[in-house]
Amino acid sequence: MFDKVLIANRGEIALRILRACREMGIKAVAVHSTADNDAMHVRLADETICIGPPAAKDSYLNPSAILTAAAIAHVDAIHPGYGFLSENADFAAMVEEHGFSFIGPSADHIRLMGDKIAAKQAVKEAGIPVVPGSDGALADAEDARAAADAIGYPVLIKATAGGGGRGMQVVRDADGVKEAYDLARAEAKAAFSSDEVYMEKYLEKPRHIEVQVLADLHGNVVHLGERDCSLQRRHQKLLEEAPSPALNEAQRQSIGDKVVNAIKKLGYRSAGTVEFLFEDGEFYFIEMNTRLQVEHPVTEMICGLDLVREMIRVAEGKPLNFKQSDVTFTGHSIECRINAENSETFQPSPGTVGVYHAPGGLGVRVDSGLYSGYSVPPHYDSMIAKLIVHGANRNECLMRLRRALSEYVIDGLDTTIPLHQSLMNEADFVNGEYDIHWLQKYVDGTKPKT
Amino acid sequence: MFDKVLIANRGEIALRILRACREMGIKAVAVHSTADNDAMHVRLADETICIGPPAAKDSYLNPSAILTAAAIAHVDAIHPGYGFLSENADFAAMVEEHGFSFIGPSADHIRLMGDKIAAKQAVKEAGIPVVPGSDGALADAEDARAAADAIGYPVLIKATAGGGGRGMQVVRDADGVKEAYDLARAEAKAAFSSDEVYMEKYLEKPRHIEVQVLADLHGNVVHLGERDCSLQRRHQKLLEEAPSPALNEAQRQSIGDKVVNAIKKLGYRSAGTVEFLFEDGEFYFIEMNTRLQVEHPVTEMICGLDLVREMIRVAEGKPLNFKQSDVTFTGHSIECRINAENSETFQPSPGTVGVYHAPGGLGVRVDSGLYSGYSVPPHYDSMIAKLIVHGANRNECLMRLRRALSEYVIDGLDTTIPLHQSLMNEADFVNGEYDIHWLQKYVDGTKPKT
Amino acid sequence: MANKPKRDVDEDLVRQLAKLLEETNLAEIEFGRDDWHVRVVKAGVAAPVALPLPPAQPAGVAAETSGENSDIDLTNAVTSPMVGVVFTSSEPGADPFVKVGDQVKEGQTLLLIEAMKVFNPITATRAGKVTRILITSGDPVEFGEPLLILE
Amino acid sequence: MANKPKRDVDEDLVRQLAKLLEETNLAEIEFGRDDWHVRVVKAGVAAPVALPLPPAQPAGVAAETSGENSDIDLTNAVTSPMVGVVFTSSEPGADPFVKVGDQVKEGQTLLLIEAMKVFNPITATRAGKVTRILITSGDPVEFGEPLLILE
Repeated sequence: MFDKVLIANRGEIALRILRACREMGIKAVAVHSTADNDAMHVRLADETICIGPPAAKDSYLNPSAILTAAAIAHVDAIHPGYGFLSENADFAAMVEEHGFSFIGPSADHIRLMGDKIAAKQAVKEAGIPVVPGSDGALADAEDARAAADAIGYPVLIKATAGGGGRGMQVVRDADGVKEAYDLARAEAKAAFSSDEVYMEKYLEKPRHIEVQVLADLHGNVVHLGERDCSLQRRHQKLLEEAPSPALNEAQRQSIGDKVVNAIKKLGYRSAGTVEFLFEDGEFYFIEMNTRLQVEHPVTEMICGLDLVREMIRVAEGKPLNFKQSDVTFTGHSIECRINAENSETFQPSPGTVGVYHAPGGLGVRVDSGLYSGYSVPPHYDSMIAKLIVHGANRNECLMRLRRALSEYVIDGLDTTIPLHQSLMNEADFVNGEYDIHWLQKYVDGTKPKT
Repeated sequence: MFDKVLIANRGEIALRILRACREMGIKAVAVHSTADNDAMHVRLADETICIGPPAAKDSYLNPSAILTAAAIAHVDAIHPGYGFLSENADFAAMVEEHGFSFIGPSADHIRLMGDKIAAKQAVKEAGIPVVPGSDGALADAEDARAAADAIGYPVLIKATAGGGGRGMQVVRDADGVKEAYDLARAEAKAAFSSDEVYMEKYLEKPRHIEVQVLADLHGNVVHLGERDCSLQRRHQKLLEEAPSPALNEAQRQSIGDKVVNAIKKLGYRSAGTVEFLFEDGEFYFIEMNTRLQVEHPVTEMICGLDLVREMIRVAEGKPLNFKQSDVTFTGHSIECRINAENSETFQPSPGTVGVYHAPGGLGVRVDSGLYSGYSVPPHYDSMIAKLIVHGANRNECLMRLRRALSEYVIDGLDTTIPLHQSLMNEADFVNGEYDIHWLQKYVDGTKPKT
Repeated sequence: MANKPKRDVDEDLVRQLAKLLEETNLAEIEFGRDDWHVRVVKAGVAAPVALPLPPAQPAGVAAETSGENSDIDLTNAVTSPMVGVVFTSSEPGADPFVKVGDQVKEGQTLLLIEAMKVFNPITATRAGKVTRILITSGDPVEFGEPLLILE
Repeated sequence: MANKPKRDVDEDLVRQLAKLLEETNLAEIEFGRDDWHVRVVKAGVAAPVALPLPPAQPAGVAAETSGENSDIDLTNAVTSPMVGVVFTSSEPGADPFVKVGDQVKEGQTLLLIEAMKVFNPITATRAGKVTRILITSGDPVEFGEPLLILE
């Protein structure tokens, strides 16, 4: 049992963790930069310690300052939240070396999943589907043709040394293999001084689907279903929902089982997320996030679980008190990320909040440290609030979200609320028909008419 | 299907109904007094009509003004909320006579349940347990003794013409019957000029338990479990929870079945609540409320249903889309009524709200029309907010409630928040061991030490 | 800024304004000159906290009329004592009870308001001259809504 | 604006206005010149947005010290460049680096702050006289916390 936990983060997630601690009877220590003296989680914390100036590298990214604060405050454990040091394996190791519990996975698992090539290999061996590709470099056009036939069209020929889209060729059928192979090699040679190329399956309109897992120290692993996070702009998620409108029950169970088995094999502990691209009924591993995620609340809403509480319990050494068969999914949930940004130009809009009034009522949850008179500091991420809505089904959820967005008042700043409101009127979104490119095209104004 | 609904109420319940309308795609018309020009539900309504001056009798209790507004706005239906005209059978009849749907039960059922003697007779015949008593007046001491033996001790001898506790005698055993009978008659004679007395079972420490029902126009009736509303001060509920800490599953099912059967026999429609006193495992009917209740959200939280939506659907003529066997209860929920009153003197505290900040996060729901700068008018009920919390079990719920109460900021007014906070530290409350007298003794400072 | 900035404060003016505030029960007085401007704020209007919510949704009856009348001095307005539908004459096609310019006596019927099929005469509570009629026969009106100006 | 902008604060003017506010019970007085304008606001009316939350909970390190030092002029304070534990001498029982009244040179060690088992010397960035020491050896200190006054 922990008596006191240090929250090594800021913003809404620090408040989220603080609330979980409160509800477990655990004292919460807020460490903060000088820019966050007036932050909500700092105001509400049992103890606060200023650990540095606004620059994150000198405060929230400073392991020494955080561990010194942990020692001074005599905490039992540290929750890293997301971002900052949450996926820093060295920090996780230091935390444990200094005698504190790290509320997250082991340093080894963080390190493994931080190495994208090793991670892919590890999960593949553990039975998780990855993007099919050639085994290493393609020897010649014949080899390429054989690989493409085996993988199935369309495929992508990519420079081994490549990046940024250069040296990449999409091949749609067998006839095109040779030409594309030659072209890719020539481009690769010109761009990277190496004509070595390899092949991967090409996904045209994938969705981003991720599976939430929870594992304890006693070998118990459950999955909590999936989240659909396909609505992204510049690889930043903007809106997430659970369950995915694109998955059926068989697919959900199948990928869930595979993930649970793999996580067991890997000996992973705590909360984690396995991210996939999903196209034509198939899942392709992208990466594993070894931490709590921004969008974890949608899973909480449909599972009736408190993920932060579960992470803390696992770190305390307690076994999960439910089995996979106890996990049921009720209704539908959507999270809107509300950023201090202009909803058209996406220009950041830090500043002082004027009137603040959060929506309330049935099925509405707001995770935010905002309050009237609070100054959003310009030094950190622009996400200032998460509006999470639950409904008995996706339609009820959408209607409730529309209602809640219309009640939300955040004066003094530009926010992404208008963008979310306009999304609610888009047929593609309402019908759940979107892929990872949809939002980018939508905000660029290049979305094809539906 | 309704296109437009008139909300014949004010305050949080008007906002509650407005939100349900919004989420169903129904336009909401707010009718309001001049004192509520700036009320939240008026600001958010699709249409607003001022129907009178602040005095309720000239506005919210004025059927003519409300029906005229309904005609002008061309609404399909009227939701009466609770209080005001919600249990006025004549109003319900007028609504229907003017061609609008009344979102509630029939005028006949309202009238029946409004007559406390007829109501008791009707529900008794329909199989609902009532307080056992003598059949009418007691002829003499012998008759009293026989009745008491049949009912079981303790019993209460009451003046038929009585009230206010006069002419009432508690009898604890057979030996005391004659003396008490004579005394009660003498007192009754002196106080009411009639020495007629009758007998009822005496309940010493009952709890207030009420069963929520929902019935459609097609004969389908379900119960949604019970609420424990024993915490009352001057017969005003202050905090409600569901499920009751005092009931076991068999009792819940048994009373639920009896209520459902009775409601079917009575041909009742819409939402309704059957209120009981509960002592030593037995239920005794008090009355039936033929309307939505203040504390309905705790039922919504554990059932995952939207009661206002269901009321509207029923009024539209739709059948309930779930059966009794589909109703499941998940976790525990508590509602705190937050009144604009001093938490010690209970002096009303209308005035202007300064800073307003509602709690957020997992499992927290706030139903309130408050906002920074809003003036609470002195003309109406002092309840300004409902804080409703849900947790996986009662303990988690209590911890979350404690956390949420500590986050709630309502400046400028005295509220009952401090009283709720102190309740959280009372062993009796935490253990769920309280009856309908507990809170009154607690606020009077006369609660026996535990 | 000039060489020798003058920062005289006209104390008498302040006192005078303070007295004026007290007298008028205003909350703010602002003045100007050269592109002359003036600003007065009524007490109790400038709420302690800025107006917290988006303006009310397009309100049915209210919105339709309040816009039109927003510039009119309503000091001498006769307001509706009930919600209903207003009529300017006893029956369609009949002459209106009053026209702009009419001098009316106390007790004289000005308009009818129909509520629940009952026609309620709106009578003048004092003598005066009808300077403006703010509604059109058949309009729905709210409680407290200005109907006509009687000066 | 003139060649050499003067930014003197006219204290007398401020006092005069403060007194005037007191006398008139106003909340704001504003004045102008060149396109002359004046603005007075009555007390209890303005306050754009009040302080929105209750004061922070009893804060661990912060609360312990800030209370004690709240009346001290911290203009010339040497503040902690890191979170850690402060020591006034090189080892227990040894003489302190500095005492109240000491004249110190730039670069002279004033205190040690231990963070992660490393002892970091806090040195004077300028010469001066130690007029007050705000911490006790062994105290935990936050980033930015005043340690001593160097005048």
